[in-house]
Order: sequence, then C-alpha cells, then structure tokens
Amino acid sequence: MCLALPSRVVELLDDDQAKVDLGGVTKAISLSLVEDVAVGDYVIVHVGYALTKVDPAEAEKTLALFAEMAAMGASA
Amino acid sequence: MCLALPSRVVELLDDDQAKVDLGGVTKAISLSLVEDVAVGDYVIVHVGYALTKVDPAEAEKTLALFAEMAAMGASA
Amino acid sequence: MTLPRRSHPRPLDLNSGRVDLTHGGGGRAMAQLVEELFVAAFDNEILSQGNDQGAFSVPGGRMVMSTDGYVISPLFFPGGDIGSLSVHGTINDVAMAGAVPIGLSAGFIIEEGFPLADLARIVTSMAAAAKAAGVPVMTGDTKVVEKGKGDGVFITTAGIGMVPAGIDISGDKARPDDVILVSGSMGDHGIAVMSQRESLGFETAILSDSAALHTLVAAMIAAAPGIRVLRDPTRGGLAATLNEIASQSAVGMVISETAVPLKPQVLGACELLGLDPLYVANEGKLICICPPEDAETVLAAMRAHPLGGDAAIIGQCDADPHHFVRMKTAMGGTRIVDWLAGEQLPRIC
Amino acid sequence: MTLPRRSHPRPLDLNSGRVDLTHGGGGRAMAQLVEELFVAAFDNEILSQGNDQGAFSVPGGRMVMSTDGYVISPLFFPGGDIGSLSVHGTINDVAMAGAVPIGLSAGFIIEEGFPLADLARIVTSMAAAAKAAGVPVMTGDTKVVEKGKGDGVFITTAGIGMVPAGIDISGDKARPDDVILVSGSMGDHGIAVMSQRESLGFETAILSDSAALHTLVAAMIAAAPGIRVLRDPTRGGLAATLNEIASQSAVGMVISETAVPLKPQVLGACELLGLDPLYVANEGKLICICPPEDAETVLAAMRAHPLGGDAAIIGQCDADPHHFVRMKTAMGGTRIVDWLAGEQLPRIC
Amino acid sequence: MKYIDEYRDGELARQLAASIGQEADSARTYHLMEFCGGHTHAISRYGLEDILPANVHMVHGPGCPVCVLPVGRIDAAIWLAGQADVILCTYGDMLRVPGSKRLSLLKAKAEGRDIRMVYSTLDAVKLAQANPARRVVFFAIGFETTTPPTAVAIKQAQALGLTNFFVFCNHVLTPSAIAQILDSPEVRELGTVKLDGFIGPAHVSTIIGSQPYEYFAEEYQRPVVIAGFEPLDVLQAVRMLVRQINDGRFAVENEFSRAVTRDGNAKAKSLVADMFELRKAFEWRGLGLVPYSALRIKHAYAAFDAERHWDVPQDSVADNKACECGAILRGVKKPIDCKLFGTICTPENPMGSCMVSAEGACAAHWTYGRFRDTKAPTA
Amino acid sequence: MKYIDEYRDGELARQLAASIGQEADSARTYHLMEFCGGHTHAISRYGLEDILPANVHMVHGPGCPVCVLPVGRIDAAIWLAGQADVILCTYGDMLRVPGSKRLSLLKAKAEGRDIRMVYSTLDAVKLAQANPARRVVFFAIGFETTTPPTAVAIKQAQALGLTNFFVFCNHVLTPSAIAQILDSPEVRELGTVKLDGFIGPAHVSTIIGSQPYEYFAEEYQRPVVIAGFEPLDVLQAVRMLVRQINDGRFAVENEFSRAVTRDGNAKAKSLVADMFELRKAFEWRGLGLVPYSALRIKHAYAAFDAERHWDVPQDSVADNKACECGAILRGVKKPIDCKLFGTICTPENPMGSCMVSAEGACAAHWTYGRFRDTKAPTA
Ligand code: SF4
Ligand code: SF4
Ligand SMILES: [Mg+2]
Ligand SMILES: [Mg+2]
Ligand SMILES: [Mg+2]
Ligand SMILES: [Mg+2]
Ligand SMILES: [Mg+2]
Ligand SMILES: [Mg+2]
Ligand SMILES: [Mg+2]
Ligand SMILES: [Mg+2]
Ligand SMILES: [Mg+2]
Ligand SMILES: [Mg+2]
Repeated sequence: MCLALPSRVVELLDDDQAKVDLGGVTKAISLSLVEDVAVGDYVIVHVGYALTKVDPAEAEKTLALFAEMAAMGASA
Repeated sequence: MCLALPSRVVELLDDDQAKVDLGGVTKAISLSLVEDVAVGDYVIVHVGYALTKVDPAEAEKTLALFAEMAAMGASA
Repeated sequence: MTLPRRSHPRPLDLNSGRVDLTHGGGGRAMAQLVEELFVAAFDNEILSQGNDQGAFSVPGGRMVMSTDGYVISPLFFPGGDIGSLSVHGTINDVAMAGAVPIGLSAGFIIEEGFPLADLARIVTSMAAAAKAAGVPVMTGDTKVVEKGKGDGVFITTAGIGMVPAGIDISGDKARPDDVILVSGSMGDHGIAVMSQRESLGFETAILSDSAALHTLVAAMIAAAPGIRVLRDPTRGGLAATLNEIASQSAVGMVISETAVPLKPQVLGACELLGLDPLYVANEGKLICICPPEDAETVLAAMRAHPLGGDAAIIGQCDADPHHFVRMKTAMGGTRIVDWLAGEQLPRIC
Repeated sequence: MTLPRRSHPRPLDLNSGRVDLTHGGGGRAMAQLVEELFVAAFDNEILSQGNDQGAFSVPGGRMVMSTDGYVISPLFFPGGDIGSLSVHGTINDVAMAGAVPIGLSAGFIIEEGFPLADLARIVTSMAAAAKAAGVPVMTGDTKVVEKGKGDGVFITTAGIGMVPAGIDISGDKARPDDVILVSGSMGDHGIAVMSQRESLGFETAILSDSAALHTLVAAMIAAAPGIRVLRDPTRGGLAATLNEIASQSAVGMVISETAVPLKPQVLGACELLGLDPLYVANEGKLICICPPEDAETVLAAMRAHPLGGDAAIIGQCDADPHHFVRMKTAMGGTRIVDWLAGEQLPRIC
Repeated sequence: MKYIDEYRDGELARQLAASIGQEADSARTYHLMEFCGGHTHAISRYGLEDILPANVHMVHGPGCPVCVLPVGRIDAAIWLAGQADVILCTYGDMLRVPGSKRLSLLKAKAEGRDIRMVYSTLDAVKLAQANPARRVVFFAIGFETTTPPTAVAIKQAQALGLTNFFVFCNHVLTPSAIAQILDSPEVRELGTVKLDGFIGPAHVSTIIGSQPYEYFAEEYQRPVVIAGFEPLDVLQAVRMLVRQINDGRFAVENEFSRAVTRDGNAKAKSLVADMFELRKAFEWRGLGLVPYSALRIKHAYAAFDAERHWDVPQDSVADNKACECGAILRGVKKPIDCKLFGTICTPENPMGSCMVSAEGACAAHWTYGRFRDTKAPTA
Repeated sequence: MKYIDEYRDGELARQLAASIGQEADSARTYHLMEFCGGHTHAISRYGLEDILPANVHMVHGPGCPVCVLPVGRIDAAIWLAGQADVILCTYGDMLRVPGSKRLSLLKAKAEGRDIRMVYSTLDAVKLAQANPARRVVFFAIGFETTTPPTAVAIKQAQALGLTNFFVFCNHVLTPSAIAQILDSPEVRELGTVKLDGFIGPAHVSTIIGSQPYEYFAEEYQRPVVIAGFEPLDVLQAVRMLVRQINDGRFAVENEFSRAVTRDGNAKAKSLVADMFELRKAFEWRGLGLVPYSALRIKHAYAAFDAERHWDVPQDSVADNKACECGAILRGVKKPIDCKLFGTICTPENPMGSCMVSAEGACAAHWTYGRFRDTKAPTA
C-alpha cells in the first residue's frame, strides 16, 4: 500500500517545503518528516510528504545484485 | 403606478387569505388590509394584497356615464 | 448577405462586463452579444444569415442545421417537459427554413445527484416526441457535472434537414405589403411554465403549446411555395421575433392588437404579473410572412392543420425606414412593439 | 446492426438511483446509462450503431452527425481552452467516420456573472480553431443560467460531414488479426488539464494535444481506404476506447506496453497521482484499426502528417471470445486493460 | 375579465375621444398632468395621444416610485446586499435600476450577491423563515399603495419571532410630491410649466381616499379628477377635467368611484400609522429634498429596521449630469428633450430611472411612442 | 525516472525470473504472502505471475488500509458528512468504498453532502482555513506511512489556531495485523493456509524500519524480506525468500535498503508518539477485533478529534454475507473463490472493499488478471 515515489529535490521552499521533480513534473511537498534534505537529493514522496531520503549507495548495491542474479538467470 | 387589478374572490382560505380569479388564473392573496370580503366579491389586488373591494353600483354608474358621453361623441 | 446592424448605443464591455440574464433573454442585449461577439468572431456567410438555422449546399441540394440549448426550470411543466421541448424546439428551427428534418443530436449535461427516475422520464418523453415527429435522435453525448455546477439537466439538441427544391425561406425576405400571420394563440408556453414557479404563486389550466411544426410547415409550403419568412416566436415572444425579422429584412410592420390570438388565461396571468403577452414565449407556434396574394391560401392551409386551427392574419409589412414594428391598439391609437429590453420581470408598477 | 450488449451485472436503478460522476466518466457506468436508457429509449438504427457519430443516407450520399458537450474545468489550460476543444472534439467525432466535416453548430450555456472578457477569449479561440480547420460554425444558440446553476460556460457543439464514396468505417468492423495503431503519445490532454487543478498541485510543461484530426484522417483513407475503425480516445483514454471497439466488433485485442507512446511527463504525473496513463484523455489522437496488409501503409501516412509524427503500431486484434483487451507488460507478463471503473481518482494506495 | 374589459372598449374609446374633441375649446390648450405612472403607461400603451384632440397635452408627473428613488438609495440597497449573510429581496421593478457607476441590483447579482425577486412581502418573510442562518433584507419601495403590505410583513415577522428579517424602508407619500410640484418656481412663479389640471392617482387613492386632494384643488385652484388606470378611465377623466376647466371650476372629482371613497381604507391607514412615522425630509429624484415626504419604521419596530441594524450609507449621490429625469419628473421637460434619450440611454442601458420602470416617462415614450419622433428616414 | 525505471527493466525481470526458476526446488511449493497491496498491485499490474515458476504461489495479505477498514467506519464517515456545516474531506481512495446499503461517500456527495477529495492533509487544513463558518473533518485512514502526515496537519491546525478542523482517525498498525494472521487458527493450527515466507512492507518500513519484523521471523520461524514496490524489487524479494526457505533460514532481510533502515524515521515516529495513543482494540475487516492495532488522538489534542466533538456511531456493521473479503484478507481464500466475484461484484458495483481499492486483491485480479480464469468461450 501507500503509493510513494522517489523524486528529486530541485528547490528548497519556505515553510519546510521543497519542490520535487518526477519525470519533468514538479510539485511542492512538505519536508516536515525528514531532516537534512538538500537540492539534488531524492526523497520518497507520499501524500505530499517526503517520508525518507533515498540512499544512492544502497540503491547501487541493489542494482548490482539484480545484475548479478539476472546474469545467473540469463545463463540458465 | 401600483399595478393592481380587480379579481373575483372564489374561495376564502385560512390565515386571512383568499383565492381570487382573473380570467381563469387563480392566485392566493392576503385579505389583511380589507374587511368583510365574501366569495363573489371583486377586490383590487396589488402585490398579493387586496387593497379594497370594487363597488358594483359605482362601477355601473361609471359605465353608464361612459355610454352617455360616448353617445355624445358618436353623434358629433 | 449579412445581418443588418442593429443600433446598439454602447458596444459590449469586453473588458469588465459580465454576462447577465438579459444576455439570454431573447431581447436586444442578447442580439447584441450574438452580433458583436459570436457572429463577428465566427465570421462566415452561413451564420451571418442571421436565421435560427444555417443553410448550406451539399451535393444533393440545400440543407440546414440548427441548435438550441434547453435550460428550462422547472423541468416538467403542464403540456411538456425539457425532453419533448428539446425535440420540438430544434425540429421547429429546422422546419422554419421550410426544410424536412432528417434527424437530431442530443447532448445532456446532468448535475450530479439528479434522480435517474427523472432522467428516464425526460428521455422517454424525448424519445416519444422524436418518434411522433418521425425525426430520430441519431447521436448523443452525456456529461455529468458536480453538484452545484448545473441545474438538474440541460439538453442541447442540434438538427439537420433538407430543403425541398424551389423553397427559399429566410428572415431577410420580407417585403413591404407582405402579410404577417401567426399559427395560433400567443404566450401559452411561457405562462404554463411560469405557473409552475412557486414564487409567482398562481394557478391556471393553461398548457404549453410545445409541438413539432414541420408537418404544418410542409402543408403551408405545399399550398404556397412563395412563403418568404417562417420563424417560431420562442424567447421574447411575438414581439422579439417580429423585430428580428423587421431588422433582418429592413422593413417596418404594423400589426393589429385585436387580431393577435390570445387565450383569456394568458391575458389574465399577464395582467397579474405586469407582463405583456406579446413578449411571452411560444414553443408550438410560428410566424409566417408571405406575399399578399398568398395570404388567404396560407391561412386556409394553416387552419386545415391540427396545429394551425387558430391561425390568423395579424398585420402587414411596410416600408418604414426605421423598421419599427407598430401596433394599432384596440383604442385606435398606435404604439411600438419593441424589442424586449432584458428579461421580462414581474412588476408592481 | 445493433450495439452488442455488454454485461452489466445489475441494471440501472431507475427507481431510486441517482446520477453520479461515474455516469459521465467514460467508463462502464456511462456505457450502461447510454445503453439501458438512451439507446433503448431512442431505439433507432442510426443511434444503435454505437459509434461516436450517427451515419445516414441523403440524396447526395452518406452523411454523419455527431455532438459533444464540453464541461471542462478549468476553461483555459495549457495548449487550449474550452472553445478550441469544442471545435476539435466534434470535428474529430465526425472525422472518425472517415467523413469530411461540413460545419458545426454551437450551443452556449453561460453562468450569470461570467466575465465577457473570458467569453470573448473563448469565442475567439473557437473561431480561430474553426477557421484553421476550415469548418465553419454555421448556427448557434446562447442561454444564460442563474449564478450557481452552471460552471462558467458549457459548450455543446454538433457537427456534420459527408462520407466519401467507398469509405465504410465503423466501430463494429474490427476483425481478428487486424492491426491497432495510435497516432501519437497518450494522455497529454488529461495531464495538461489536471496540471491546472490547484488541488492536485503539480506543474508540468505538457500541453494538451487538442487538435482537429480530419486532415490526418483524409491522408490515411487516401492511403488505405480499407481502414476498418477510427476512434479518438477521449474520456477514459486508450483503455476505454479499445474496450468499446472490442465489444462493438466482438474481438479481443492484445497490445504491447512498450509500444504505446507516452511522454515522460505524462508518466511522471501519473505515477505521482496513482493514475494509469492508458485511462487518461486525449483530444488530438486517434486509434486506427486496419487489415494487417494495410498497417505499414497507414503508419507511413500517419507519420507523414504533422499530427501523426509519433504514430505507432501498438497491437493486434484476435478472436478472444471474451473480447478482453490484454497487454503484454514490459516485464513479459500479461494483464487486462479493462474498462475504466467510474472515474479515475487520484489515490494514495 | 369583468371590471377590466368594459374599460378597454375600443369603440367607446373613439366615441369618448370624439366627445372630448367636441367639448374642448379649440381656441385654447389644456395641459393636464397625470400624476401617476399608471396613467402614463396607459396613455402610451394604448396610443391615446393619437385619438385625443391636438390641443389636449398630457404632462407626465412624478408618480412612479421606482423613478423618484434617488441614486443614493439604490447604492445603499446594493451595499446592503454586500453585507455578510444577507439575502436582499425586492420587487422585480427595482432590479434593473442603475445606481451610481451604472451598477444595478441585477448586475450585483451577476457578480455574486444574493439578490432575489419577490412578488409579495409575504414571500420575503417566507425567505427569512426558510433561511434562519441568513439575514433577509426586504428593499421596500412604493407609495401609499405599497406601504401597507410592508407593514403586514413586519407584523407577521414579529408574530413569527423572526430575528433575521429586515426592511430597508423607502416608502414615500404622494401628496407631498404634488405639493412640491405645485410649489415649484416653474409652476408657481415662472409659469414655464402650464398645468391646468390633474388626473389623480388610482390605487394610491384606494388607500388614502379622495379627501387629501381637496386641499390642492382649493389652495392651487386646479381641478383634480381621480381616475382608474384603464384607457376609458383616462379618457373620461380628461373629459371631466376639460369640462371643469371650461367651467372655471376646481373641484376634486372621482372617476374611479368603483374603488375609491372620500376616506380611503381605514384599516390600512391605521396599520401604517401604527408602524411608520414621517421622516423630516427625504430626497426625491427630480424634486430634491421634500419635507415630510417619506416614512420610516417607528422605534417600536426598530428590530426590523435595516437602517438601524446596519450603518447604511446615507449619501446623496448626484444623478448623471446629462440625465433629465429630474426635470421630466417635475413636468418641466419631455423625454425627447434629453440629449441621451435613445442614443446613450435606452431600456437596455438606462442612464436614469425614468428609462427603467415600465411607468417611467422615458421608458413609456421609448417603448411605445418613439415612432412619432422620427418621421424622417434615417437609415 | 531515476530510481524507478531501473527497477522496471523488462529484460532484467525475465532473467531474474529465470534465476528464481533455477533456484526453486521443483519438488516443493513456495507460498509467499505479500503483506502489502502495493506488492499485490505490482504483481497483477505487471503480470508477474506469468513469469514466476508455477510452484511459487503469491498469497495476498491484508496490507491495504482501504480494504481493512470495516463497514461501520465508512458509515460513520458518511454520518459525519451529514452533520451540520460539515465538509468531509478524504483521499480519493475512500470515495467509492461501499458502506452498508451500498452507500459510498461518492453517492452521499451526489445526494448533496459536501464531500471533497484532498491529495494531502495540508489541503484539508487549507480547506478549514478557507471555510471558517464550516467544520472540516478529515477522514484519516492508512498505516504507519500515512499517519505522520495526519499528525503534521493537526500540529499545523493548532499553530493556526483553527477551531474548525477535525480528524476522524482510522490509522492502523501493520505489525498487529501480521501477528493476527500468523496467530490465526488457519495458519497456526489447521494449516489450511500455508505461509512459507513474507514480503514485508516497502513504505511502511521507511517509517517503522525493519526492526519490528525481527520478532515475527523469530517467533513464527518465517523468513521476511522487505521489498520495494517495483516489479524487480518483488522478483528479487521472491528470490531472496526462496533462498532462505531452501536454506531453512528465517531472517529479516532488506531488499529495499535504498529507503529502509533498521530503525526507520525517528522524527516521524516521535511525532506520531506525541499525538496518538493505542486503542485497546480496533475492528479490521477480515481480521475482526485486533488488540492494540490502531491509533486514536491523545487527550492533549482532543479539540481536533472528530470522535470527541461528535457522538460518532461506533457500530460494528456486518459485511455483506456473501462477500469473502475477510477470508481473502487473511490469505485463506482467493477472489475467484467468492461467488459474487465478477457477477454481482465488480469495480463499478463493489460489494466489498477489496473490489474498490486499486490494491485490493479482488480489484487487482478483476482489473488485471481475470482473463486467466476464463479459458473457455462463454459468449
Ligand atoms: S432618457 Fe435616460 S438619461 Fe434622459 S432623462 Fe430619460 S432616463 Fe434620464
Ligand atoms: S469479489 Fe467482491 S464480494 Fe467477493 S470478496 Fe471480493 S470484494 Fe467481497
Ligand atoms: Mg436554434
Ligand atoms: Mg429555437
Ligand atoms: Mg427559432
Ligand atoms: Mg461524446
Ligand atoms: Mg444546483
Ligand atoms: Mg460525440
Ligand atoms: Mg467526442
Ligand atoms: Mg469520440
Ligand atoms: Mg436559439
Ligand atoms: Mg458555480
């Protein structure tokens, strides 16, 4: 459940808000639930709130794991 | 000024009201401003109120006067 | 040919003006909006004819198209409802070119929460009217708007028809000495609808005259193919419609007060409300203008048709350069029968 | 021929039911209302064809008529406004029969208090669209409703067109193995409009695709007169329209997720709102179904036209007795692309 | 329709007109002011000018309550309609009357104010009952005819315990207006306006009776004939005035005896006396400030008085400079004397109130009679 | 779209699926419950069943906040919308959910109630600001993901001094639901439902972290893999579960490490702890009364609590008898086992909430997968 999407922070706004971008679509969201967000960060947005930041290193690791497992599948 | 029309009382209603008829059109009006109105009377109606009763005898007299004067005009 | 310019002393205020009810009332304010905005912008020969239908040529002959929106309140009234009305009204605008109606389109704009039972009643009545007229509803559309952004249901119908060869009827064809006829009593529809408005609080047995007039028209043009003008006196009634034609044809008109057929109940209701019956809407009557030599033939054809039993000759065109519509009053004087100014509102003065 | 019956598990509740927004949403509730009420009541061969236009014969050949009501909010949106939309939309419904549009009618229902400046902007845009398309607004009507009984302005246009000899395009003509094409990217109009709804609070550079497609159609039928079906995927988007056709033609369909052209911003907005772009409205795109041997010819003709540059083959019809529209997903699985259930609402789950 | 149709008989009308022609002295003119818009309307609507002899001139008076209401009061009504929670209701006649900047109640409604038309004061009370969370203001206008219904409504609101019903009172008095005209320099001193006699009010007189006119007849030595609003009533009154003038008499005569008595309607008069009191002065369009010419709500009914509940602006707003309504209402000018008539000012775009009310002299002449002004082709 | 497109790569998906096929033991079956509707939706939407090996069975869990809300709470929301001056607002997901007698908020709106869709809790607060004369009730639903935004809104309403903003709180807790399922007789005693492992929530876990699942893994000896909602995330999680099962392990693993930590979001958690407290028990559709499974507003914020401001009906309303939502939410039945599925119950005429929410098992199967049920021609 809980539709939420990683979106890139493109601008910090007043009132603990930020503008995020998703595929060329921008939207103002609330940063009330997160800390230390900077422009360029990806945050996971749910009902107009950032729930957390995306950890780029962990994302890389997961993708690497996919590739490795897929390689096994492909070679099967 | 003061659009008002002679209408025939066709029914007495509750709350000091009456139903009047004008050429086959009926309407509920207030009798608050008049006294002793009976079914069959003609009243002069303005903004939904009877202002006064029409005096049939006086009406006859006026019509007779018209006829008389008209006769003079016609004979001219 | 283009619509003759009416004299509007002041142009539309396109900067800060707002649409008000007079812009839809069938009077001069509406005519101004149509001329200065719509006709000017769309700027084409067909629309500029200024008729209630546009006429155009196709390989098989001449056709017409017309449309009307129906926003009547209440939706159900004595003698009809918005459904049958939306069929009759548009068939009539097609027929007023002398055309044989081919079919209709119907667009519904329904307010959220509208009872399906009422919608079914309206659609059934519409279907019955279309069937009785022999004019099918060929295509349609349904939109639903949020509660509070509509008024129950609005219906916009469009209609098309084929003009028989040799017929050339248009609002600009009236000539001095032409005779003016109406097909029956004036004002029935408007009074029937008003009688349902609780705020006006009157009762009458009068029924709307809502009817499809294309068979009446067919009988009339069969009898007299030289008919010049046909138009149904809807919004703004006889008065507005005669003024439209007078202005379009650049003629004057003189009608006779005692010749205009009026039902006593319509007169009674108009007296009560301070309205002039000449401005009250009809939905099953037509005005016909024909050369003087055709007048009796047309009258006989109308009277022989079930929808023309009370038809009457009410006046004649003349060469008045001001294009006034005048009326010989019952008292022997003359008055203007002017455009409707804004909406007719019940009055106390 | 009559519209194939869709299976509505429960009939319309004509006793105590009410119209809700789903009845206008382009999904199955609307289809049910149209079938069980409108088509049943009007009961004629032309309407029962189940197309977005009715086709009929006149002395000079075959003609079509179509109508749509435009109730869009906001009235002005990136890439268009209600005025141009009301011209494009109805031209398109006429063109989807392969017909050459002749002209339009326009009925305005305006809310009291609507700024004349906005009305002028809309009418000017409408006139420009009509002129650019070469399709005149031939007749019109204006109604004004009281404040609070409308929503700024509603426009209902109707259109007529002449079908070239030898062309027979209808929603019931798709056959197994026929190829399904679209003329460009899906969902642009719906997302452009939603981007203006303050409550959704997102911004994008996407423009409505609102455009008149009759010249594209003319190019396509010139290249391949054997085209079976044309339809513009408006309300309910690609998904609803494919289901309509599948049901009408009694075929199944399989489309490929990766073949459907979608702009990244449309995808982004859909992700954000929890919407499926296949259900988002288009106003300047068409779906074409043609025999397999014509597919490349049609595709080439589309791509050669300015409004078909992103045209693509997206799938094929088959003999599925359930008339399912299925999609091969990018993951290699299969899903149904179903009718829209009610309206698409932004969601959080 | 009994008591209507008999008074609209065309044949009788022509004969009556002929008899006036016979009796009128061709060596002189007769300037007769019909005080009431009802008479003005009948004269225009039936084209009576066409059948009256050429030396009988009808002069239109100020007897139209819509026409005489000054711009400031219209502005005040629009102001009231803009107050929080207010529903402003009034008779249909008032909706199109332009205030300053040509803003009317109809336009204010289009801009979003909640303004409703009512047919009767009782509908206004019902509106208040049906909308307890709103404040319903009845914009009351009219002469003595229309005042008693306002009084009944206030009584009823009181009986119902309504606290959300208010009256914006603009009721005015006929005799004061007549006196003001007869006292005006144009009539009294300069003689610019010739007034040989008066046709007195029809329906106003059903309430106040014929007695109040006796003072004028006596004091100003002018004959008065109270007459109904039907065309034969008007013609008959003209004939009665011509006779009095020929005879040198100046009595109050009552052509409308079928509805008017000498004393009027006692019940209605006492109701009005109970509820209203005289204002020291009130502005009339055309006549300026007229002493003791209008009513306001008495202290005992203060709770229903919109002018006490709100601090209603009491500004006197100047008429459009070019508008001659004032002079027309005093009988000094005719519509055709106004430069704006029919060019800038028409019923669709009225510049003054006389062009709005069906009984206004400008509207009547434009709507029914203007063809007489334009003998020469202009198109 | 970064962090989205990479996880939807079709080629990788096929390879991943193939590698699952290789690793899965063809001699056994794997029953894996995806707790979350987000996973259910992804599986159906992308047709992942078609590419997973036949012996891997996905069992849909109760992780859809719309689906688990009992009928009585929907009825209560409709009741609230009918109270004087109320504007009821909620997320789009709730509008079509049928209460008793099949009345939904959408239908109540069509009947004239003022019901609005909001996209964010902040819009609900704005609505209250913009309508001071109305009482705005936010119908709050959702798991741990959606609760913190509700808390922010109440804080904001407090800061703005709003007295017309209320929350009808229906926030529920994921771990309690998982425990209830694992404790159910079907799973624990009867073995009717075979559950070999769990795919754990994606976005709920961004808030609560992975730590709460450690207890389940340990206590019930089932592996848990927290996974994102993209198709590759799901496939990867399946593969990780298959591996653990093959190895006889039952650890909590985190496939969604790019967004989920062991401890979750401390700021959000403390905000929630400050504002809400546990309800002793709360009814879940399908699971019945679940102890300590939902939140209510603490006394300190009572002024914002719709259940304190109104005497909201607390009735427990029975589900439609034939509706199997309950069993489906427990993983005991599949949509196709319900007699109403696709005949009486469709998304247009849903009989149960599982047919409404895009994440409901019935809606997902109807909308995306039902073609698999109907191999035989019926037309
Ligand atoms: S024509 Fe108009 S401006 Fe002139 S006096 Fe009459 S109302 Fe005033
Ligand atoms: S198909 Fe409908 S009735 Fe059956 S379990 Fe699902 S939601 Fe309930
Ligand atoms: Mg028309
Ligand atoms: Mg018409
Ligand atoms: Mg017409
Ligand atoms: Mg349509
Ligand atoms: Mg409404
Ligand atoms: Mg259409
Ligand atoms: Mg269309
Ligand atoms: Mg279409
Ligand atoms: Mg029209
Ligand atoms: Mg509105």
